Amino acid sequence: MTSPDTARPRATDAAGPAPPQGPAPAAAGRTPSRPRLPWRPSGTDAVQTTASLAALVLMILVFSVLDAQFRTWGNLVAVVDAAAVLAVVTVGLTFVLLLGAIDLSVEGVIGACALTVALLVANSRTGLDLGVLGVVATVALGAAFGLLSGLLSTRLRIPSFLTTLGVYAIGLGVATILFSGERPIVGDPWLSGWASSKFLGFAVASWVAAGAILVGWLIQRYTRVGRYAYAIGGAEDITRLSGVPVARFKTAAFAVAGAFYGLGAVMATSQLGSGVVTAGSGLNFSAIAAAVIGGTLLVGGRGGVLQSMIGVLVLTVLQNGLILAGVSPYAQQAVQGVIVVVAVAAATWPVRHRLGVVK
Amino acid sequence: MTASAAAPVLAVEGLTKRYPGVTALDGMSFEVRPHEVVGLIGENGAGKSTLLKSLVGLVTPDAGTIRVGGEAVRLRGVAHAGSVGIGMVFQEQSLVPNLTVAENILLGAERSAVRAGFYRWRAMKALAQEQLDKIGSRIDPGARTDTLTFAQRQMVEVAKVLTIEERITGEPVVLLDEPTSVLERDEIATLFAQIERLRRRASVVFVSHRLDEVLEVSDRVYVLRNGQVVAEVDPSTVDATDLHHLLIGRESGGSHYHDEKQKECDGAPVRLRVSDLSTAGCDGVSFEIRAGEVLGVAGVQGSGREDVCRALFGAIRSSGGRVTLDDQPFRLGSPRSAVRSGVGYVPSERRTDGIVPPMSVAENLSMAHVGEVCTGPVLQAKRERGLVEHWVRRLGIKTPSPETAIGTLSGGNQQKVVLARWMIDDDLRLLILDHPTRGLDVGAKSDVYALIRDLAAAGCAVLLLSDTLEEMIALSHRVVVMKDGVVVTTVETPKGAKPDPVVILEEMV
Amino acid sequence: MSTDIAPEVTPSAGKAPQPDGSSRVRRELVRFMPLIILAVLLVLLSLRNPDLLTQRSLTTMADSAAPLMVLAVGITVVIMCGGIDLSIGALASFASVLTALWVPSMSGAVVVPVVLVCALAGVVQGWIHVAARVPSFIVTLGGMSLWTGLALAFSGASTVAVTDIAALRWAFTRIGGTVPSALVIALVVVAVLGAVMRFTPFGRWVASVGHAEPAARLAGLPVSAVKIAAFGVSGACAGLAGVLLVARTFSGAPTLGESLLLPAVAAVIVGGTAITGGHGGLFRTVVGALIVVLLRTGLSLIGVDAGFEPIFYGVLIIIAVSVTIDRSKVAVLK
Amino acid sequence: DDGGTSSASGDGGACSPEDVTLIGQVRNQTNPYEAAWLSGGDEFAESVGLEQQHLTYDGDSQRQQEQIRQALAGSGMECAVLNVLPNGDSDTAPIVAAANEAGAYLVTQWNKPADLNPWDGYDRWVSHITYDGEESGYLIAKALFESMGGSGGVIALQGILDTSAAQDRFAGLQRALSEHPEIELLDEQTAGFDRAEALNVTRTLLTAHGEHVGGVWAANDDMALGAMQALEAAGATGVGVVGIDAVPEAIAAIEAGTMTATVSSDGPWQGAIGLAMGYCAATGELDVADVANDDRAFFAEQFLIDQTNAAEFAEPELNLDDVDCANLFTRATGPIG
Ligand SMILES: Nc1ncnc2c1ncn2[C@@H]1O[C@H](COP(=O)(O)OP(=O)(O)OP(=O)(O)O)[C@@H](O)[C@H]1O
Ligand SMILES: Nc1ncnc2c1ncn2[C@@H]1O[C@H](COP(=O)(O)OP(=O)(O)OP(=O)(O)O)[C@@H](O)[C@H]1O
Ligand SMILES: O[C@@H]1[C@H](O)[C@H](O)CO[C@H]1O
Ligand SMILES: [Mg+2]
Ligand SMILES: [Mg+2]
Repeated sequence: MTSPDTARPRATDAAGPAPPQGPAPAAAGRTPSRPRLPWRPSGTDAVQTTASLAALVLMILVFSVLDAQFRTWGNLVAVVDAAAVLAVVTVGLTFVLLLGAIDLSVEGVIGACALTVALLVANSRTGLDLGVLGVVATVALGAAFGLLSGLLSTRLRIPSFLTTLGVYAIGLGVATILFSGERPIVGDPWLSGWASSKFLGFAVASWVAAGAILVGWLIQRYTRVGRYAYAIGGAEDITRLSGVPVARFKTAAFAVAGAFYGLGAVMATSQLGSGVVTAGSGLNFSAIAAAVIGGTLLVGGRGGVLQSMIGVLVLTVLQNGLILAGVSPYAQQAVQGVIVVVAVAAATWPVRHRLGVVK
Repeated sequence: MTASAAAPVLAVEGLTKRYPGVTALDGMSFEVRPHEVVGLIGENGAGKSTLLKSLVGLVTPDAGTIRVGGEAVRLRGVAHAGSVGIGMVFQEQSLVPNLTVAENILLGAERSAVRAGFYRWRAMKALAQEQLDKIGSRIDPGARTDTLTFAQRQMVEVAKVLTIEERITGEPVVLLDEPTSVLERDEIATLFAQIERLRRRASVVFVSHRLDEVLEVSDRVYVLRNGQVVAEVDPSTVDATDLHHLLIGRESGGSHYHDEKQKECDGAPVRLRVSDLSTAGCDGVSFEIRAGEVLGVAGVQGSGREDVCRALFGAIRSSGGRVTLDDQPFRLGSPRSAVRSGVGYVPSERRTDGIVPPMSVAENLSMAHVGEVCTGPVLQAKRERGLVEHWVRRLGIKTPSPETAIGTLSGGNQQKVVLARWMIDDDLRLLILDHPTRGLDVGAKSDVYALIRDLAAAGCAVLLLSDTLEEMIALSHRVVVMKDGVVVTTVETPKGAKPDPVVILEEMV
Repeated sequence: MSTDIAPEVTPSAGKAPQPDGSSRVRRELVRFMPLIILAVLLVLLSLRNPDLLTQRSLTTMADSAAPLMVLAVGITVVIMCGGIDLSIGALASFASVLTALWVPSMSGAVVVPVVLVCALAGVVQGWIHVAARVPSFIVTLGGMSLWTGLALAFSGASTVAVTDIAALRWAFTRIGGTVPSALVIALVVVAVLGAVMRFTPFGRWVASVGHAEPAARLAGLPVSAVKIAAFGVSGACAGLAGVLLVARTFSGAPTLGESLLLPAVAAVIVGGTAITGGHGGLFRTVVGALIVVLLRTGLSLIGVDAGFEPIFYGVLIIIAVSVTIDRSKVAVLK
Repeated sequence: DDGGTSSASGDGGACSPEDVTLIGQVRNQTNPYEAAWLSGGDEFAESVGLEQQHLTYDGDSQRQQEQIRQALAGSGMECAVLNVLPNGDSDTAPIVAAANEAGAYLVTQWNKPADLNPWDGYDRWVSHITYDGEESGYLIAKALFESMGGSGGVIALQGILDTSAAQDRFAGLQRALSEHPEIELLDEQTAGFDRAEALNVTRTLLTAHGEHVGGVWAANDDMALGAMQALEAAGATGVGVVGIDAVPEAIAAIEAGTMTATVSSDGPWQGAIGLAMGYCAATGELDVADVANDDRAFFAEQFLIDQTNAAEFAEPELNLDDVDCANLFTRATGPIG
């Protein structure tokens, strides 16, 4: 049972002055006028997103000045193509973060899905050649893993940090079993084409990613799963009070996320050319970081798919730019860390006093 | 209005709910008849909210029955209660801040605005607009809820609960738990008009600590105490004073506002001098408060008076101004530095800004001046217990024990703990009170008034923002009136020569 | 209608809380659940490998858990404040490199400067988080890269061997032949930190900030200082963990402690501290660390096949948490 | 009780064959090389009527050490044989210390700090086996440069920077570069021995250096394969790629002509030989004291694999004769140094 009395703090920044409200018809006579003041307590996520966008632009400008290679069309294509898998994974993760939950299962799920898709399409190990169907099945498997994370979190009532850590391990186990000592080499030209063929200058995979982002945005904007994710992240108890079956929609959001991880695994597999257990290595942290940098904060209910994509670009541009700028591989990691913090801090600095509680 | 003949739409018999150390409902019985407005009054902690929550399935009673339309039901939750026609506006606000107003109004009941799982935003806004029109509100359904004022959000909640009309075919019952405590006069008028309209289709249960309101709007009033109905009265036969008696079960000794305790402070030294204080919401504000003086600040929402309080306490940034405290320069830094200079602050949003709900009464009480219960850096549990028990006794705080989580206390008792938090400081120089009696029952209010008087009499300067002008005028020595971010006038409100509220109201608008 | 006159002041404090018997039993059960689950897991695993229940095996396990305990206890304070510190693994690695580099000149006393440097690193992160209002996740993510980078730079991107390992013997030996010194060190850290949390206002400040930061700020609590201190504690613990790691690895390396970040956070949660802040405790984390280490090492020793080992780990850790966490203390589980 | 005393109680070789416990420990079973290692160990174990216990630590140094200590806390460890792939140089010393204290027989492979040696009082640490990384880096670089006609630009993908494998192999590349002044090293980056990372890094380097890239030198096959995917995606043809490890996919690519060369490191043999050495010592067929220092820390034989001989290496298989107690050190090509 949740009573509204246990509601956590909310909208503490909303106690300020109001936008104008006309006199109510029923209240005759003494209606005080409500002047609009220059400052309105608008959502702090707009601030965060503007900050990240500013950081991205700043970074692009600096690299463009530093390095002539950076500002070429070819490099733009390279950045976009390099961002594709991370983008798809981050779209999925965004739904979990909107809930205020976290997902650490990404690499495990991708591992299991990478092996699955490699074994389902034409490959060097199984006699199967399912093509598109194999891809669809893989995305469904991703969704099933997400469903598992969601069900465990909501039905056993355990923090998602741990359930997804567990599902990560389970996914890794499944991947290892499917691998069984021999990498399946992808022989399906259509799937390989995602990575190697170009369409309008960009790799097919990048267009797949663009489509995935669009779908993600549509889900976020136009479906219950998306809108309720915001509601749950904004105030889970209140959402439950309104009669929304919270657990069911939380679970659904995890499943949606899992489907995107599955698609990410398919894309990674097409790029790598064979089923690799560690196909997702490093992606989990990068995706969380990208989302948070873009303004999809861990507290839930803030940011969104498009905001997260800003973060994806920040990370990808940074990686690309540092290599092109010739920063020594030994120093890259340190420089990258410092730049992320400095960029976000600098962009937030002018508006820091308008931010509510920052955890 | 007499609806007594009709069979009740909602009836409760012998409802009981126990919490560790308290019996919130103690065999409560009451009923609501068709098209009736039922008033519920009672002290803080009398069990009003618990009763209403058990009527929407949020509290599972230990014993007793709930009948809806004559049939006994076991309510499983808000959605279930809604399906049998019971909806509620909660005492603590319950909107999702990061959603639009339209989504909040229709949350969980989107009906035709969501087709095959897909949102139709246009329909969404139109449906929400219908609800807002019912209460004559001009709030934009597309606005994000966290950009609204507290009062506007309250109106959205009312609009939201009215969706119940569309959802059921029978006669709904709408439960309003203190809907007016943060509304202003015009908004209250709108709400009452709405209740009048609503009763044509529904029955209403109305909870408020403002007895005149209850008398104005109700057909019947139940008086609750200690989880039981102690009286049922006909509003046409009683006045607010009678209710007051019934409620606190005793003669109110002296005046409600303890006027007799107001002390002159004309000769006292100036405690706080504010010159040209500016923030985002106020501009060039100057005033002073003497030791022992209660200074009220009047103004409508948006007048900037809350900014003044918050800036003085260091809770928001000020862009300019000089402040002295006892003639020493006083830096507007952080709440921490303000507290260290002997300033205290009672915020208006108690639940989020005033208390740490899961922590104990003792911890909440000693929070700001934990040094009082420490030797060096070491906490002295015994000393703390003694101190807390002293203040619990002195202020009559109703709590099962000092270790009880403060979040489970009634609002009035929570507020007393927050006041005690500052009173334990012997050197308290200035106390800023932002709506200190919001949500308190008449008895608790009276207690708080007495405390404010005592503090002032002991030499503490008090800056007061109040729910009602009457209250402010009664408590203050002077009232500063603010409008559009600047001070427009100062009105003297000395003992024995209190001005009519209209005088101040005219300056405010 | 009753008209009894209530006294002006109601001394209701006399009414002591009377939780009914069954709920008290349940509360105590929840409190000791982490310990119970540890025992159950131990017994279950030892059914497959009886060697696990020998005294030698148990002390080895406790010994293995010591660095993780120290790390996890530090981050518990940050988590109770409502934040997160992702840099602890990297900071422990950095500490290991510093330790290895400084042992030749400082011998065993090296622990002091290393812990101080790491505490300072934590304080800097905390300060940036507080002053610039950058989410702790981002600050410490940046810190993670930076400390790793610095460790790479200081070590010349390689392992720094400690030739005079006797200087650190105190951190990896058996007292009286049985009790692991590292475990004693970890428990002393827990005891000291626990005492500070319990007997000074720091503990309740941390809880207040974690539960309701706006209220804590408006009550004049030193919110920023508390948060910065929490990161300082976390950094110091990472530093100490780094020293412990060097003592058992005989060398420092730029990625030595990296892999301990997630197990440390898992230990905190398994112990029952709320990841959302406010509610938690250090002793719970100690038990959590033991559970995590038992699962990390125990499973490989009962001879489950590759592939199935991570699956068992995942399933068991979820089951463990589902019984150890105290759901009544958290309104909403994220 | 400083290290090494307890082993004095067992005088080497007193174990009866059925009391021997065989333990093989690698990072994980998720790449073909290490999977082959463990199956080689299994094959050997079966040949002596025992079973190999698999330990995997997921590239996590702490976990590796915890596992070893915990395993050695069991009973009967005087007759245990451990064939271990230490995660990094730094992990070898504690593993050696733990094994020595428990009196277990130990063989380590790949990683070891230069100044830690089995003959310095560790009578149960039978041997350390590794491949000359400098040599392998050099061999593949030569093969690459020759395939490029001796001139042009190359990019280098380094392994995990703080491993000696990565550093030695890179040193080999540099030696080859100094012999080929016409070859220009355009850029060097780390891709952490990881296939996906190599893909992304190569993609960026290709935009930076475009047409100038004539070859990719990678410190292992996984990175080489990732680089090949990036080249394919960029439509770059005729760029030579070399790696190390001789994983099946690389061999297949060499046979198909899309990859230039790799260096063998016979996984199944590595998995078996370590167990064999320990087993022979435990059962008394090998007296560790008699083994020459040159055999107690040695470079194992390695072969350059290019299109001419790729077919021979397509299916790495264990030849039990190679791990007979009599042939334990036949692949030693010389002391480490
Ligand atoms: N505060 C809470 N945090 C997390 N879980 C909760 C909370 N309160 C209740 N739950 C649990 O979540 C589960 C489902 O709650 P909810 O009503 O949101 O789900 P639902 O989707 O309606 O479920 P169902 O499909 O069973 O109708 C229940 O098992 C309930 O015990
Ligand atoms: N969840 C809970 N746990 C413990 N005690 C509770 C809980 N909820 C309510 N109580 C106690 O039950 C009693 C009745 O509380 P309730 O909120 O119904 O009072 P109320 O009449 O609504 O008061 P107010 O006018 O202050 O809103 C109080 O003593 C309160 O402390
Ligand atoms: O498998 C790994 C790498 O691929 C590299 O060859 C270095 O060490 C081996 O253990
Ligand atoms: Mg339900
Ligand atoms: Mg109430």
